[in-house]
Amino acid sequence: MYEPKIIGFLCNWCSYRGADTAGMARMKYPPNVKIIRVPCSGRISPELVLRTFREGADGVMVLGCHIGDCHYSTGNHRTAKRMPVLKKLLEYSGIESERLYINWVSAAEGEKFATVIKDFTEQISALPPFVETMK
Amino acid sequence: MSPTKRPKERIGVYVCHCGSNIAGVVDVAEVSAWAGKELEQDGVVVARDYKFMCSSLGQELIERDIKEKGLTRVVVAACSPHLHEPTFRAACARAGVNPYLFEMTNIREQDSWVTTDKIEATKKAKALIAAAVGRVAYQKPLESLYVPIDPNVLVVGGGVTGIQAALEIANSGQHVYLVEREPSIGGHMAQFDKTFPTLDCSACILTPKMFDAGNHKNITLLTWSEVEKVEGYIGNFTVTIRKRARYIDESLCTGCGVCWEKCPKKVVDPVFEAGLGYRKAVYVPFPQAVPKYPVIDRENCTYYLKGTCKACEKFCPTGAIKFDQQDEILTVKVGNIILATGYDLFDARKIPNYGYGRLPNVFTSLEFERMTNAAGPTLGKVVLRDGVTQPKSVAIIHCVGSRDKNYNNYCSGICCMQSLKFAHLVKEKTGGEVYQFYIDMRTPGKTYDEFYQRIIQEGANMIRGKVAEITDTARHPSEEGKLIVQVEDTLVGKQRRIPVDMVVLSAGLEARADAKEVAQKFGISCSADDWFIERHPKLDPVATMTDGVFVAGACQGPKDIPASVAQGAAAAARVLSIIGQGEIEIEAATAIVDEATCVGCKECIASCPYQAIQYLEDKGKAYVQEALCKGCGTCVGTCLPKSISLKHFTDEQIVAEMIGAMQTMKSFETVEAA
Amino acid sequence: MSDYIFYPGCSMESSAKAYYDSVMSVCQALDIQLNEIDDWNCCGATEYLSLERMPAYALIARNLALAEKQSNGSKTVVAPCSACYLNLAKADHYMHEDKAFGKNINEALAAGGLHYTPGKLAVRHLLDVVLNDIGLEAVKAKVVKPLTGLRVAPYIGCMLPRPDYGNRYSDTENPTELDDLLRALGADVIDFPLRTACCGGHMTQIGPGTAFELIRRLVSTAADQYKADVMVAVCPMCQMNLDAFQGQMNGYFKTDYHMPILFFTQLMGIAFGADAKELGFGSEFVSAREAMSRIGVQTPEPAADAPAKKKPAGLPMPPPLVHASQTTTHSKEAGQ
Amino acid sequence: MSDRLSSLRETIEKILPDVDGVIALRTGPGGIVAPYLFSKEHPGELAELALWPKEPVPDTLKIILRAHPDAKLAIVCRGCEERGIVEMFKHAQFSLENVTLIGLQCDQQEVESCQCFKPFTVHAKLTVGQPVEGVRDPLMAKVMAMSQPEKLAFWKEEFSHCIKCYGCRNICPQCFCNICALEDEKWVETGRLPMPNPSMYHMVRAMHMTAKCVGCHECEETCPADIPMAVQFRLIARDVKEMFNYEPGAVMDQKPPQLLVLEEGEYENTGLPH
Amino acid sequence: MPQMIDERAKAGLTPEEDLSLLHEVSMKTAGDSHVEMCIQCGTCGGSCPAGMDMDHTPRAIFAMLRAGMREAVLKSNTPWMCVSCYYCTVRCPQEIHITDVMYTLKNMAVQSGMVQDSTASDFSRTFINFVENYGRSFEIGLAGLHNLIHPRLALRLPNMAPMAIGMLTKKGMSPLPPKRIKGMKGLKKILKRAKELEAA
Repeated sequence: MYEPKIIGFLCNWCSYRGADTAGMARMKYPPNVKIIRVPCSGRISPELVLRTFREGADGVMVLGCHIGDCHYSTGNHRTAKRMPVLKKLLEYSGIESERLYINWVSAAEGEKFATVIKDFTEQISALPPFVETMK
Repeated sequence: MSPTKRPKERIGVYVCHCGSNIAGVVDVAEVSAWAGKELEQDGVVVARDYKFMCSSLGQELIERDIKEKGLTRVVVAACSPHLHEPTFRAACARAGVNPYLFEMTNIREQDSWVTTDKIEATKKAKALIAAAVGRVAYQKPLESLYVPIDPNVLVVGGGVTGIQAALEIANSGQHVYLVEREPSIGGHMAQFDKTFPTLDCSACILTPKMFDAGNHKNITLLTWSEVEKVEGYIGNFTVTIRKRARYIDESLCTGCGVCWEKCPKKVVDPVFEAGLGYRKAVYVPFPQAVPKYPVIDRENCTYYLKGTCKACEKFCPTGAIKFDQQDEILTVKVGNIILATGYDLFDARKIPNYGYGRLPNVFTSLEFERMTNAAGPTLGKVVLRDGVTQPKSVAIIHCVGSRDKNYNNYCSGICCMQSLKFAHLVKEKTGGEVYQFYIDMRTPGKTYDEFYQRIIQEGANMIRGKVAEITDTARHPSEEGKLIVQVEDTLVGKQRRIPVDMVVLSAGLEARADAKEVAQKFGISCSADDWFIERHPKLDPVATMTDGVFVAGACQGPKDIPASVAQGAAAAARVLSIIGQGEIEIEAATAIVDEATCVGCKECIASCPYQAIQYLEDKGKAYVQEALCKGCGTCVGTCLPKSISLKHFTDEQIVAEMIGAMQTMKSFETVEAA
Repeated sequence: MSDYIFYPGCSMESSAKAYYDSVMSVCQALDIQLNEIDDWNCCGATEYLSLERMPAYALIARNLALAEKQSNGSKTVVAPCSACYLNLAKADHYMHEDKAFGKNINEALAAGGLHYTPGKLAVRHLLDVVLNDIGLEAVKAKVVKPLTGLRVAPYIGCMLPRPDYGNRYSDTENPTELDDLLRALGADVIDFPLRTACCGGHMTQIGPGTAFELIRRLVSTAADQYKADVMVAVCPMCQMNLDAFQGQMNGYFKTDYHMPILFFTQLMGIAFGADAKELGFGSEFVSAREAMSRIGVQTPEPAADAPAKKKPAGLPMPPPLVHASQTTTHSKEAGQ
Repeated sequence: MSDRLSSLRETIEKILPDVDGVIALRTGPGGIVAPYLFSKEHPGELAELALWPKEPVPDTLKIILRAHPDAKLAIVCRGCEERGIVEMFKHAQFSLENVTLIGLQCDQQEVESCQCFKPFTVHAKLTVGQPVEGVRDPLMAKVMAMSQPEKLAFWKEEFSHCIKCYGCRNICPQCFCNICALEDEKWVETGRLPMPNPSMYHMVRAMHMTAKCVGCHECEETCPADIPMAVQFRLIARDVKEMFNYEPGAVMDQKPPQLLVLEEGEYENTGLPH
Repeated sequence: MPQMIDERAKAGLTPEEDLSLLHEVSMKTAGDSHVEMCIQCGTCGGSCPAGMDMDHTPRAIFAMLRAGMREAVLKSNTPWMCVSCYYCTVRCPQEIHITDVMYTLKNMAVQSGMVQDSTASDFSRTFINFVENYGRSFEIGLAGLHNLIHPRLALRLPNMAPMAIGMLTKKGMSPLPPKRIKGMKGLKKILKRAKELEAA
């Protein structure tokens, strides 16, 4: 059993705060995900995700505000359009598309955040290490 | 391994113990020693751990290192940057390092508090610090933008909280727009008869404040109005307000009351009378209404429904009735906004086992408030739904829709005291038997518990148990014709059935039904229960995450009158302190276009949520208007040649941060494999 | 023609034969095709759960596994018995909610060469299917002999609206779905306050005193307070408790109630013009003959109505609450 | 073929007096076919008008319009080239105010050669030849039918032949950036051969082609290693059409979907959680 | 040392290891029971149609679970009086799966042999014996057998016989056991494996 290495890109206003909320409630979840704070999930370009895989990440998460609740009004709409396409590209390239995970977590949803992290870590653990696959 | 040639910087790393909050789980000494050694090649020249980094001593430690060791970059690993980023940015600035050359990483909320395994938590802290160190070398000094503050203030909601806030600001000499959706200000407090625990008359203490707000030279009162749109940012909001047509010419109306006397159409008043009484189709909600002008309820007015009537018009002595009046759209400029939009009562019909809406003699707390009010539908008499019979026994049920995951999980805070007040009023007005059904008695305010003791002394029956059901199905002749309250008396451990004539449900407080929409309009956020979220639950209770927007009173969470008034005044003080500063700093992290590489494809322009990017026709390039840019970076995510970048969140910075974390994780793997 | 997977349950073959016959008759009339699960087994009622958890759920899940295997396009399992319905729904729900538990149950099923994917099937009660898939309009269209004049107490019981995993009912305590259906048949439906009170469950077997009191409450309220002619049940166990034990209850309390307890499908059948005997009439303990004879002759007997409520000039009542679930569709296919 | 050639020549002859020039293919010295600007000054050159092999003419249009923004031009374009011109127009690469499109409909043989899905023009007012049905690249179905490891192995093998000549990017009429992310070490492992797996070069390029690739197959034509890279672009294009109802080059004023807010019903198509 | 335990017992304290009782009940209940969330409000006890006949209300049972009073809980008739009406479950403000917890307590009582009045558990046992051997239940045989085992029940119910006869005559029910299902062998294997898993 290996320890999957996961990078989570979280928007500053909802998801990062959701992670803080989970912390304040002392909810426990696996330590695999390392969080990178960005202003908005719309900031995440496909190139950044691909670069993260290139560094050997086993999974990448992009979490933003719920559609309709974006701090930047509609920044996350672009995320909702870009990331599914990137997932398709992963699929067509023979890379498990579930290695890229997109979801919406609000500042109040500490419990959801913890669940999302638990589930995704579990899901990635079930896959072989990314670098192994690519050998 | 770095994305481009790594800049040579002198970095200091500071690991906070946060007492035992972090140090109890993360081996902070080990982490700082590791950072000093393993991250030396990345530019770390000093790494320390300290009990409380945010304390003045902790800050001084950083400032001293900056000066003595010539640090050019600072990383603090502590709590959430949402808490202390401003603290450390300020410390850096004091010591001469640009605040944007500081980076904070969160090893408390996102590590020590959520990780069980101490070794894993320590490893995670290292990875997060390596990420921050990776990033910080690429950070660039930024200059903050300053904008002047418009001294005008918008207060939304004319309940006791909004009135208090508006008066405080107006008295200081600043101008306030007070917007209220109902025809009169006064809010819920105007509906009550007595207030706990002093039992003084609600109207007697509220009316003078309402009058002051209505006649203040610095207050523009906009009732029967709603905010439609909010644009701009702190210091410079542009607010669009819809002033709904009253169908009354305010310049002619004297508030004499002939129109509502003569109006033949009587309708149930679901708002002020809580559905327990009637009003006319042209009405003021209550006699002391401010302003004094009535409104015509278009949906129920016979003239609008059938085309004839106009009784009000015929009798109006000043010709103030204007059936063709239109809504007005006003645009006002303000620098700060206070939201005091209050609460809704929990809809007790949602609990089928309590029978409200089905069993006539089950009443809600607000109905009971109106019933006990001398100006209410029963002129203050406590009677059954038939309007005449006085109940001989009354059950008062606490926690209706509160402390219940099926409805609202939180404690509504005010119901215990309100219920005790009801018990007193029942005793006073009917002399009948009173039963209080409670789960836990919560009376933490000043002289509140004394009030509780007084009510016990007055002879109220206290039964500890959450009522299971209220039924009119008798099992025994003694129960016939009564409402039976079925409950487990938890102190006895037995099921009891208590027949009464009347039941009062102390319904909980809920966020306004449209709280989410309002929050979105003002750019703030709601908790899972739809209450507005304050900036910090303890240390910043009336500010929000959106600069220039404040919340006060029950829109932020259940509150009684004293707490609401205190918050109204607190929000006013916060606003006045900002106005006093004259200008304010705004976010410096905006997008910028590299004209040399921009190909002018306009994709960024289409993707900007704020229309902040212009197309320069002469150059064929994009251009970011800084004052409009909010710094989301959506354009950066779009741009194919990466000609546009977001200050403080550049690709170099994010990639370096990611690599820092990945490299550290990989190094642990190698060590473990070996 | 709508296709469903059918789980009849043990009672339908024995004590509730009348239910089985009337279900078949009604479904034929409404073009509902019920494909019985081949070789289904008992759901274990509440008894197996009382003794051993894992085997009890494995027993239930065997039926779901068979249904999943045999399902031919349809993803809906229909059960006419509330207890069977709840057990099947519960097994599906917990296997879905608690992944480890679901895995264990599947490990047990694997010993018999079976597997069930939690969430794959929608478990529904026949009443739900009739109301939400077929619809009241289609039911009304089939009525040739309206039940005008028959005062009916609608009795839903416990296990249909509670815990209601799928949110199919308007209310867990006061659902009006059965009322709507009976009203569509032309019956005079009373606003029965105990429509979801307990019938006594297995207490008739193990603690009769408790059970008799619960039966008495139901029967006496329907008979004395609301003057109902018949009571309508949607579950074989409810029907049996109230019907077969009514006599003993009378003996226990020294009362003399004669409240016929019928299945909702029996009344549907009558309204659709089917022959009473084919609908299983005559097999009840408390004879329904007298009550039914009232609508057998075309002139409806003047009901002993409660005096018309005269509205005194009292205080207004709050309007009824509109349930969110009533504005949306109730029918939910599995896998959504 | 000769029919189409002569009717194209007639069409150009007719329009030539009204414009400054017409961009079309010409068989030059040595038999090399290349884009050429025919002008009324040299009408005789039209004898050298050519149809095939196709060359990326949208780029020629851009070069001329950049130098002479006010020039009045006509251009002979096939379906794919027309879509390419529309995309470049959308991205403000030139104005089409003074440009006349002459649509050249491909014949069956050409369609087979390109495996083109839409071998006809839709915007051009003047057209030559009869439109024929497009075909679906059979490789698309083949890739789709592969399992995940098979796909991975397939592309690993294909991309192992890549010599990073950047030919595919250079020939692409939609790659008009001044600088290119594919030359940035941040995104692509520059200067490494054979390519690491997965190939960042080809993945980033495929992402950039989202909502841009018009299916002209110039990249595959030009690739010295015969890598069928356009299959990925076409597969993604199909998804983008399904999710956001967008097809590059099909509608003149429709913006690429990933720039815009979600429209009613689009979110449901993305497969993202609720 | 033993003396000390006696002192503790006298003081009404239970041995510390029994503080795991609550957790044990939680673990043995299907799904997420939330049993540790009880706020002692009494909604369950007030709602219970059989509450009047219980030794302890369900609320009291939750308090006893917390206190680790294993024997008192498992000897109580409370779970056996539960009629599975689910009123408590849907009304519970903490969303505790009370009905399911009652099933768990019955399981534990039977397994530990602490059942005081075996009427109910024997009924369940008789019921499932049919199911385990035939795959189907058998109402009439069940009632008959159950009354044979518990003759005092039959004494309490002199009207039981006419009812059983009614079942045969009115409903045309068969007095013979049900037909065995075809997959009985498979079912037995499934149940055997399930029992092993339960024990694990």
